[in-house]
Amino acid sequence: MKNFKTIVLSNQEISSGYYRMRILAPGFGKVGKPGQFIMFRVQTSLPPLLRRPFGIFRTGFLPADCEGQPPKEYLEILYKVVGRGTTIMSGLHEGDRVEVLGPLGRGFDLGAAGNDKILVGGGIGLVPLYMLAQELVKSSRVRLLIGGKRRDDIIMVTEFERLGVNTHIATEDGSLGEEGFVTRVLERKLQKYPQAEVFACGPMPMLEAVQRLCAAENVPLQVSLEALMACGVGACLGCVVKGAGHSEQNPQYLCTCKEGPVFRAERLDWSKLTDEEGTCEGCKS
Amino acid sequence: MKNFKTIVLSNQEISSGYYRMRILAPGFGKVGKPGQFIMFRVQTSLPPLLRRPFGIFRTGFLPADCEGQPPKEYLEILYKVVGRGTTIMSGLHEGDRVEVLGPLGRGFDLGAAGNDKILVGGGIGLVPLYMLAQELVKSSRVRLLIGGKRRDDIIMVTEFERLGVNTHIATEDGSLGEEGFVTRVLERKLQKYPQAEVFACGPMPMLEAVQRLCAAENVPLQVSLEALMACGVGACLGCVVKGAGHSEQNPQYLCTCKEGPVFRAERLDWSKLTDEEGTCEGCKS
Amino acid sequence: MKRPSLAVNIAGIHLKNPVMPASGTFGYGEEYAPYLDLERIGAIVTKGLSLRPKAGNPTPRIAETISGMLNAIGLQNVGIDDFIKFKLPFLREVNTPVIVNFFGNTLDEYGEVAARLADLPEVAGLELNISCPNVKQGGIVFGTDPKAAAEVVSLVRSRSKKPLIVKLTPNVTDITVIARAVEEAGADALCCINTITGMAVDIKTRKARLANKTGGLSGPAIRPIAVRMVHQVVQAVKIPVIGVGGIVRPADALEFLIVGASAVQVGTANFVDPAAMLSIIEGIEQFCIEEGIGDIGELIGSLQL
Amino acid sequence: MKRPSLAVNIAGIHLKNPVMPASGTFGYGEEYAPYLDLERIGAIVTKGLSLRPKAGNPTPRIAETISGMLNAIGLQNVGIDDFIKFKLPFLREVNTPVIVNFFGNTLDEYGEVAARLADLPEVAGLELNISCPNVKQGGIVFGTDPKAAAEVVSLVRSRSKKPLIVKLTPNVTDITVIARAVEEAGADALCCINTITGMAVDIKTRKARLANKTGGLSGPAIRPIAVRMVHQVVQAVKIPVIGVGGIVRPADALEFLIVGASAVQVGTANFVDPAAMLSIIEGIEQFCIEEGIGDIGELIGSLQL
Ligand SMILES: Cc1cc2nc3c(=O)[nH]c(=O)nc-3n(C[C@H](O)[C@H](O)[C@H](O)COP(=O)(O)OP(=O)(O)OC[C@H]3O[C@@H](n4cnc5c(N)ncnc54)[C@H](O)[C@@H]3O)c2cc1C
Ligand SMILES: Cc1cc2nc3c(=O)[nH]c(=O)nc-3n(C[C@H](O)[C@H](O)[C@H](O)COP(=O)(O)OP(=O)(O)OC[C@H]3O[C@@H](n4cnc5c(N)ncnc54)[C@H](O)[C@@H]3O)c2cc1C
Ligand SMILES: Cc1cc2nc3c(=O)[nH]c(=O)nc-3n(C[C@H](O)[C@H](O)[C@H](O)COP(=O)(O)O)c2cc1C
Ligand SMILES: Cc1cc2nc3c(=O)[nH]c(=O)nc-3n(C[C@H](O)[C@H](O)[C@H](O)COP(=O)(O)O)c2cc1C
Ligand code: FES
Ligand code: FES
Repeated sequence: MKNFKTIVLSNQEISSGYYRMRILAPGFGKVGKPGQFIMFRVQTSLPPLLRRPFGIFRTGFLPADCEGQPPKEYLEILYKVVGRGTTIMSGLHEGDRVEVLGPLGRGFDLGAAGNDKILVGGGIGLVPLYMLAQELVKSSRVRLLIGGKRRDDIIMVTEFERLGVNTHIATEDGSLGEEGFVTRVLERKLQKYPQAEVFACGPMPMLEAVQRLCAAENVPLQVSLEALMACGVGACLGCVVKGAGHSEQNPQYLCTCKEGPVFRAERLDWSKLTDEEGTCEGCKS
Repeated sequence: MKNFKTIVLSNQEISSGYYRMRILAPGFGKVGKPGQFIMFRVQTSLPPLLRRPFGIFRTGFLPADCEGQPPKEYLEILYKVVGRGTTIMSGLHEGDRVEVLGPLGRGFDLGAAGNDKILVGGGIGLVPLYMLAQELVKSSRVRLLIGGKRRDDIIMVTEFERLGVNTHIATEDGSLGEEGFVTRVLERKLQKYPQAEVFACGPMPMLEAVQRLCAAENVPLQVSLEALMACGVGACLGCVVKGAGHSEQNPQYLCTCKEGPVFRAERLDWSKLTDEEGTCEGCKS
Repeated sequence: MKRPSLAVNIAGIHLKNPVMPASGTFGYGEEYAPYLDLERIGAIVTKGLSLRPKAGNPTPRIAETISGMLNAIGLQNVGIDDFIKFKLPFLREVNTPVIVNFFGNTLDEYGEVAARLADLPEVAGLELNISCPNVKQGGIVFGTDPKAAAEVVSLVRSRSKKPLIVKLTPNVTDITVIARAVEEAGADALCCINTITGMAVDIKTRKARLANKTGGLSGPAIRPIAVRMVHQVVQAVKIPVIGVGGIVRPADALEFLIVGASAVQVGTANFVDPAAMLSIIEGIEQFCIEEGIGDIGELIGSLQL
Repeated sequence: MKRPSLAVNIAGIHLKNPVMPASGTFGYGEEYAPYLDLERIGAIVTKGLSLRPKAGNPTPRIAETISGMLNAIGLQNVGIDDFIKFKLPFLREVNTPVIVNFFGNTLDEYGEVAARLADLPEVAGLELNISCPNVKQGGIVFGTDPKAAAEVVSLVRSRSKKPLIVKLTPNVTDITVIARAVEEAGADALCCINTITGMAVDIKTRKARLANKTGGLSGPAIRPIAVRMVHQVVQAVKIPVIGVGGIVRPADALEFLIVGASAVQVGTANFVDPAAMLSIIEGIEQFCIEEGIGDIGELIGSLQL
């Protein structure tokens, strides 16, 4: 956990609107765990004001270019251009100066070796699953179920397959893989592998559906959540979600940045997780 | 007078901290007059919020690159990096999208043909004098007195000499030309050419000294002023200077952007031009 | 697809669309005529006028801040006589309603100016400025005290039958108190917000960056504050509210309309882009088309609770 | 060259330099320990504490705005008991004064919390929050009414001998009225400003971007307003004033010191750069060296008129 000023090594569009950025990050691989994230910022650019959270896609080493020098370590993020910050990011080039705070948060627990592992990723939600798969394949069979709206949203399939992961694709418009929601695929797999453990990351409606399926089948589930974040380190309390047993009298707010972004499903209050309405004693303005 | 979105053609450092930017500007040459300025902005970049005023250094045509196509017209500005806006500008490259509002304001009156013309420029104050010299050399002998702190502040001398202008340099540290203030040179020249007309642009203390000398010798003087500007078109009233005869009862504020930036010296209230203190009836907070 | 109707009616003034300049940022209209077609905007709002010409403040009068600017122009203006003589003839030829912003240095002067403007057919409406932070006597005291605000509005109301918009200051504890007082005193519409008092310091010279020391903060920086206040005022009064403060992009104007502003004013953004109002009008229209809104009225006040 | 002395004394609390975090942006200190040496900053200011743990507001609680952010955290905190049990032991080991920010939902609760903190040796001083815009009952009413403000300050004063800093809200017509009332009631120092109430709207969903609808605006956008208010308050009272609002760079902090703040707090900037306070401290030191200032006291209030 530290904040370091560094530079972009490369920044490429890998699918329409999806970018992969490689950032120089000495020492990062030793500390980063699957499911952790960074808070990213372009140095010297005030707007956008706040840093942006991104999952760590992977870390690695550049080939050493001169004898004697230790190989350079990098980290990679994968991001989708959605707003102001990511638009600015998409314009960055090799050598541009950026700032990385991380690795942050709690990553995935690898679960019991040998059990079937089912990874469910929607769109950019694949990101935190890559390093997870890297670890899991060492001792388990790993299946990755990938969902997305259209063909363009399905990224990084080959990368996962190269790890030895079995992949299944579903798109809502049927333009790649099976037509429909990825949760339909999950339903079938859970029938087939009742001993499986599930790891999911993606949009909230997908996670909710995954949670319902896993709860019904009594299958352990870990989810990686997204939340609006200002600090990333547990200081601002902007990123909270409701924990199991939450009530006004007995508040159980959990920081997504510090206690997450990966949570065991049973730690969360699924009935209210996306309930944005609520009220609170003092503030009914 | 219009606002147009265009692109940078080139942007080069010509002396330490001084840049020359060429901007695509179809039709600009026909309307721009010596002494006018533009309000410049980098497209899509909010900060800095306000546009920045820059004198028009020169306009010209790129060599036509294909048969039949009319040659492309450009305008050039010369700027010194002093703060946030100019720092951002210094990082612009060919093809970057910018916005230009102009040409704005009143330029120089060319005076009587045949009379000796003395141009006095301090540092970046040379900018509006270039197009003026281009015109004046057609019918008068033109002398340019260039002042600056150090050698690095003396720019564009060859460009002026190529026009047939006689140049004299003074630097405060003596690192180029004569040592001391440029006004010392002016003093001598005024003795020698009592029929001269003077045109000056540069820092306020220099302009004040020039004004005193010209007033003493009864020599016509036009000065180009700088002022903080928000709109550049006479709407915000942020850029005013006090005109001759100004008083609280009979306010004679002149807009630098609209009634200037070039003023005949006698139109201005030199006693109060740089008096930032003042008070006003309603506002003594 | 049918073009959505953007027309709104503010206090009896018919506007072809809800976008107009904010007083003091658009001169007397003619300054911007070379850069945008004045007949495409909803209304023209003049620089604040007073009975006699006003010199304004010493310089420097403006300072850029982060995403904003400070100004202490001090309400420099040509005065009502010269306005009628030299500025109005130009505006007469433009087929867009003219709203005259004005102020007085005393209560009497407020009434006097209103009376002078009462019979001019070229003037579609009055915008009463009781909120300029840069002129103490004739401004802020009226705008921060509900009693004084009501008094000046009543007086002006009695001197002119023109549609009367009252422009409120944000520099108050509870803007709804002033809003209600002014509504009761006879205002036909409200305009919020004027600038927020601010200050910036040059750390090298250790002097305030404005000769007047403090000035009014405007620009994108203040938008969330303006949106909040417009939202509050809309809930508090029945008369229409014009939203202003930090509007640069179409989305910014839409925020104000959604919380309930019947129209918007664009100020500092005119300096940044003289054609900003046109992009905003086009953007609003585009948004209506995308969202299937046939009449801007459906959008106004459509905030989901 | 001798290093300039940056030490200041606020209400009897000795600070090695005038830079500390703003409450609510630095957790309970430990959150930022991995990123900056807590012993290099002037003081540690905790998240606002209440008698009992507080759940805070529903989400979304934050929204980025232009050069600022809105928050409606709703003063979520662990409560005084858990603070003493779980947070204070960490702070005890850090050789930097700890200032505890706190609030009550009722007048009694304010007194109660003050009393609970009164005897803790680890607590160097109290920062009384009468200004959070997100909690109505226990916040804004006290902060906007001089009588109520004085009452709560008197009560707290009577329950604790600790140095007492009172944090003021900017959401008032005249901050000097509150400042003087609070000074008279026994405050040892003032801290201004808290956030300014604002609002932002998602134009697609037409919902406020915060579940609480309105929230507090912080960040660079508000700096000119904060500088103005600190300037006003410094003129109005004799006790020291801590300046806060939009400080990101050393120059920003210097503006506040020059208008007369005896120390500064850094809030939102901690999120942008966890080491922001260190750069600010270094920048202030550098500036003193360049300007030949041997003691920061020479800089404080050095505004040229
Ligand atoms: C732990 C975590 C890991 C993430 N990993 C990835 C990843 O690997 N790849 C990727 O493309 N995206 C990821 N996201 C989402 C990513 O942070 C947002 O897409 C990004 O912040 C949008 O920024 P913007 O300026 O382009 O969008 P804007 O909409 O302009 O942003 C406005 C504000 O909202 C916030 N915001 C907007 N969308 C989201 C979101 N979905 N989640 C959190 N904050 C948001 C921004 O950070 C900013 O503060 C992750 C989010 C979290 C919390
Ligand atoms: C009519 C006119 C013509 C000019 N021509 C030239 C030119 O040809 N070349 C050149 O290098 N400079 C010229 N200047 C000055 C130039 O506008 C400033 O140097 C520039 O705006 C500084 O911007 P900044 O963001 O780098 O500085 P900052 O100090 O960060 O700017 C802060 C604010 O102050 C304003 N400002 C700062 N310095 C000046 C100044 N000297 N004059 C006016 N506004 C200022 C900026 O526009 C901005 O609003 C001219 C100014 C005027 C009024
Ligand atoms: C340079 C300048 C001059 C202004 N003059 C006036 C004025 O004369 N009368 C008035 O009511 N408001 C005046 N205002 C306030 C604006 O009309 C508007 O309320 C404010 O700037 C906020 O809008 P903005 O953020 O879009 O600029 C002025 C603002 C600026 C920036
Ligand atoms: C996320 C967040 C939480 C805050 N919580 C508190 C709080 O608990 N108590 C308090 O007095 N101020 C609180 N504040 C206000 C800050 O202490 C500070 O006054 C304000 O943010 C302005 O400073 P800045 O612009 O440097 O952020 C909070 C601000 C933010 C952004
Ligand atoms: S992002 Fe600040 S507490 Fe999680
Ligand atoms: S810059 Fe606006 S009036 Fe001159």
